Amino acid sequence: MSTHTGGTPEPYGRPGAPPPPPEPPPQPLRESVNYLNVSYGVKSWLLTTDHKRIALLYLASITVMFAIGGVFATLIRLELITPQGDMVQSETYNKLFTMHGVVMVFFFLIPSIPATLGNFLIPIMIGAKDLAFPRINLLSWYIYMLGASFTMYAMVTGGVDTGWTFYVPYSTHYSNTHVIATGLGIFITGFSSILTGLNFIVTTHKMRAPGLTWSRLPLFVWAHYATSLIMILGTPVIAVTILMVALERGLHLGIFDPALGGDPILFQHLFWFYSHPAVYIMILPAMGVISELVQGMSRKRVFGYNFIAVSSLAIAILGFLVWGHHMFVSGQSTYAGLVFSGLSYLVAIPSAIKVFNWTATLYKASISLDTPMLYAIGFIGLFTIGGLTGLFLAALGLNVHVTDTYFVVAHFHYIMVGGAIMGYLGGLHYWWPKISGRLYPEGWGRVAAIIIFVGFNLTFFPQFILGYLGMPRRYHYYPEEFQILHVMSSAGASILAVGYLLPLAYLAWSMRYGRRAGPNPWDARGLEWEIASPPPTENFLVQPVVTDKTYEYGAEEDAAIV
Amino acid sequence: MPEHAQAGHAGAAPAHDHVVPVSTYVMVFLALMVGTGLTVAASYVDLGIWNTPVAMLIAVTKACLVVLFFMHLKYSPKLLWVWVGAAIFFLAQLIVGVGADYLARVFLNLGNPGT
Amino acid sequence: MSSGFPLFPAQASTVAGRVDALYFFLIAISGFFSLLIATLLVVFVVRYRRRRAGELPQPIHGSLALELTWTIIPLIIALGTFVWGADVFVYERRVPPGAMEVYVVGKRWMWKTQHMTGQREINELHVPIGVPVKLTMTSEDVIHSFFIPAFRTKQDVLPGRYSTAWFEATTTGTYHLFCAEYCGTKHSQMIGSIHVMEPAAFQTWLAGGATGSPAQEGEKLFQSLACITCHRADSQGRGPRLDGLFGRTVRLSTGETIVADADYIRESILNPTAKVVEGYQPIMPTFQGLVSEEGVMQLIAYIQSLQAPGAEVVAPPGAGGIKLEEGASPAPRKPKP
Amino acid sequence: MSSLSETAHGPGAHPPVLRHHFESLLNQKESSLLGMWVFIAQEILFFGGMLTAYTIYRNLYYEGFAAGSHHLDVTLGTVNTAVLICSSLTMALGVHAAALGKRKMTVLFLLLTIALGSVFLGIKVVEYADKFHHHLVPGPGFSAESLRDAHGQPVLDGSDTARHAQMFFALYFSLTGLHALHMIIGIPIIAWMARAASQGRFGPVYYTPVEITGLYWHFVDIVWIFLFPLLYLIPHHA
Repeated sequence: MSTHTGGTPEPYGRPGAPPPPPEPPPQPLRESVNYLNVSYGVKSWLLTTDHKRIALLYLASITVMFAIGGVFATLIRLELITPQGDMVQSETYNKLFTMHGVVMVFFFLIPSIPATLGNFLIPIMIGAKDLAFPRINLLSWYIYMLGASFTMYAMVTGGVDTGWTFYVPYSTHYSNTHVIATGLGIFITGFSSILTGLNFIVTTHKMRAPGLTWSRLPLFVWAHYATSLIMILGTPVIAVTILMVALERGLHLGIFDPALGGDPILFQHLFWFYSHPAVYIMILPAMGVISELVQGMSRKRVFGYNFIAVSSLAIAILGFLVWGHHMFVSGQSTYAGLVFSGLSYLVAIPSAIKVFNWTATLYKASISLDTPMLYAIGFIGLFTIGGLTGLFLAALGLNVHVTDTYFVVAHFHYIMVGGAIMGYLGGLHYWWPKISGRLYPEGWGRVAAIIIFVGFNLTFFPQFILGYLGMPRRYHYYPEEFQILHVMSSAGASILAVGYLLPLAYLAWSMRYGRRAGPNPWDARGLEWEIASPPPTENFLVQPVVTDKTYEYGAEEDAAIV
Repeated sequence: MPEHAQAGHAGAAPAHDHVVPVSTYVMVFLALMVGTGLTVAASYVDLGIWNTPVAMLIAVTKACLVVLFFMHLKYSPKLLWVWVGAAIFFLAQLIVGVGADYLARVFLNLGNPGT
Repeated sequence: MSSGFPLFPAQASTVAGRVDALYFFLIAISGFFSLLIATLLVVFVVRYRRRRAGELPQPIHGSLALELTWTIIPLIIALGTFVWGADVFVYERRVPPGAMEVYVVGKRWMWKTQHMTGQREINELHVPIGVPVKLTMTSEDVIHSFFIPAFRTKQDVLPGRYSTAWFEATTTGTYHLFCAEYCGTKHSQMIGSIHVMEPAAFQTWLAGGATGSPAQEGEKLFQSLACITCHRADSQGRGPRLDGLFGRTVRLSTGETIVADADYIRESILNPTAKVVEGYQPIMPTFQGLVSEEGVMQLIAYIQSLQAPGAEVVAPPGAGGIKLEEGASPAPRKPKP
Repeated sequence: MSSLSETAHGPGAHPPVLRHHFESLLNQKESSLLGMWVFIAQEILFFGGMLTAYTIYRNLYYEGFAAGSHHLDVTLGTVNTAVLICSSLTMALGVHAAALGKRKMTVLFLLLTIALGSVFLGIKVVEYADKFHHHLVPGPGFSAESLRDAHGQPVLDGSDTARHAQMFFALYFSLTGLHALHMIIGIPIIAWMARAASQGRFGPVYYTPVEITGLYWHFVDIVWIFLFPLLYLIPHHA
């Protein structure tokens, strides 16, 4: 990279440097003006249009929602320790797993990486001052909070018990819980995700630094471009589907009413047309993060850059064609099942390409096992298992037995928790020095990563066995012979909970007490490592010009010159 | 402050902005009105199963007229075409995908190969 | 139920073997690739760990050959799995001719099964081995899903239309029946059992020989007439608790006390407002014409069998109230020739 | 719109309308247009979801939908389509005038567009009133005796055709209601543009907001171009 930007205090004092002259007392470390200390007060945060501050606003609200979803998960796991379900009533249990699903899917997983790391890094990574529409970016956060408040209202005043999938006719005619309020919450939050996607697309097209061609874009930006494509073209379909459910519940506009002739399978088609691409909204940003982590931590250009970039787009587009594999036994015709099963196998290929490319990047690399790398390796391992179990579910004959059982629960938790959340935490640690200007405690980071990895596997691997034994999903009571596996899973869940609390603690601690971080603590390549940490409000004091390929670490002999 | 004088390149009217003559607008308007009349008339003619496709064809041509001329897509960079095309492709995918299931299950009654 | 701590479901139907074969094939594939990736990760991380601070590795940009290999090979494996899965699926969906027909009606929180020979069962299904059984299913309210893990068969049951599924049991025994599509509060209690019997034993069962004792029949009627919704085992029901009622003295709302004998119970069924127990509302509907004399006797026998509270209930837990076809009086089982 | 107190950044005075993070007015305009078109792509899918449901049900329950559709007043529908196309024309001319900096013409055309839009909504209110009058609003109060099936006989309540007609009206109200909602959102935005135009905010250099409002309005018109034949013109015989 060509330009030097912004003087910042050297993090590691040069041992041999001459001591400063004594007369003028050495100036206290004058802190450069950055986006955090440029202004203070509630108004400066709530009315900010700086993409970095909005990213932190999202980070705070995302963490709160993750905590709420986590509480529900803990209650579910506690409940399932005993076959008779002694802790809560059946109604309450149904509300627990529904709210766990709704909060985790719509309020944590979908916005997590795009809204926090994406908002923070995309403008910096492409050399722009800010996103294309800063005010729309703030509006998107307010819309997210409005949607969240609707759902919290519904949750506090009685919850909803339809499952996060809102299947009709239960959600329209038989559930007497807050379906409309929760639906409205999701409808509104959907627009926050649409606006974020819109912002990313226009920024990536129009605001790249001179010289930054598409083939030089960081893979993080590629992944978010593909994610934004899905956000834009998928979210409206679920918005209109939930609107139709609300219209039917509220105004008797019987679109899905079997008594009139409405078809519940049509609802499932419309619902899964969005909800399958939605799982790619959750995993693609994590893949972008992992591509950055793997190259940053092994200080080597990613193996097969073009293949990884194109496979992100391939996943986004193919992801729209396969939704029927959620409905093989739902009464969908056999022929549609055959078509969707075949297409589902095609969408598995780009994911496989990515995993192989990441692993190949590590060949002959210089790997430092810091926390982000632990998360990256955890991600690759767990995402591989998650993806391969997807092949089980896509096989028609096998799907008949394993769908709607704990096998599915284990599969998507391996992808969501093992993949998306590992990626999110890895990215959070990797860019934490850039976001907060502070270094997190490395030791604690590694301990937390290992605890999360162990806890996760103990929680969800037994569920594969449970699933094949036939334990159905969303069961409050279950036959006695499944109890031992459930107890193992609950034990793992407690370890996982501890693992998740640790980063919350030491990252917050590091905000105030962590050692100051220099512009490039990992000595990685990328525009974000060229500016100070935390970066000034305009990111770049001088417009950077990109001359060479991304992640160009150069060979050993060049190092001498630098 | 004499804005125009200092604006330099950045301020000049964006080069690509092609000002469409009013006559084009009026021509497109008339075409749309004719289209509306046509589609209403066509609905009274019994074309068997071809009624709906004809109505849709007319509607699509009217929509194209509006998009190309009224919304200036004809003079806009190719990127916008890509996004409009993507939206239409995914909408078509939705309708075809869902329609295929109903086609096989209800109309051709191929629900289960054995029954 | 299999005792101990099972790790693999029983294989009790013809399709189970095929499904498990595909399952083991996929486990092998996944095991291989997971181990491959895991070992590569560990080896690379250990072998190429960073030794010096400023170390810069050799840049390798990629190789088309390698990319093609790990695109083509997964593609071939994927399509092969797809074809195998599709083959098993078509077998699962093609009902063999001459299958024994069973009607299944899913109603919120119970399964009502009916054989062609008239036997009606709740949350139970008796089938012979070696005979393909075709299930024609529909739902009275929301979507349910008829799932028998041991047979590896599952089919959603939709309101407003018929879904079909079939299986052919191969080993005798009793197997779980679950509802696999979320259907509300007691979704987890909408369970039952499939009794697979030798053909001879099935015939005797079919011929009514193995019909339950009057108490058992009464218990079924108790459910089918939805008595359970008010007369619940716990005390929150709107009707009085019936455990240990028979022979006990009961205080009525008019203040007098009578012994709860057969006549009192019979009258309370056919003309409920005649004698209302103290502290309860006279809201019980009359069952005159809804239950035959034999039915009343069976109900009384059932109530008689309810000893002290908490007695072991014969039927599987949580079978809620049930109504047979609207209006049809619950014809007591007439033994068929 | 953008305040005149924009601080000057980087080389050369900053034209007041250029947001600080864009490097040129052309770039800002292209970004705004791309943003609007991506929003329209999303709206296509939004209406598309409901239209998918309509397409499936119309093919499944053709008689009920035909009976329901024949109750709709085709002349009112046609007039409404013409009104909306006129409003599209006036909108396009408004954008044209703004591009040429003719302030009075811009305001005139924008107000004309608002007027035509209001006429459209007025006609919609008339049609809705007719449905309420004939008890054709889905729900417990729905009754189909005012409907005629393909052979001219009255539709008996509780018959399949009546139930499917109720679904037709459920989708009719949902689709036209959603479309009307989009117009109700559009009209104030055009009014805001008209006010800004009257203050001379737009000229050949900067008229992007008017153009974006135009894109939105033309999209709403296109949705109606599809809704009209689908809802009103179900063939009388097929």
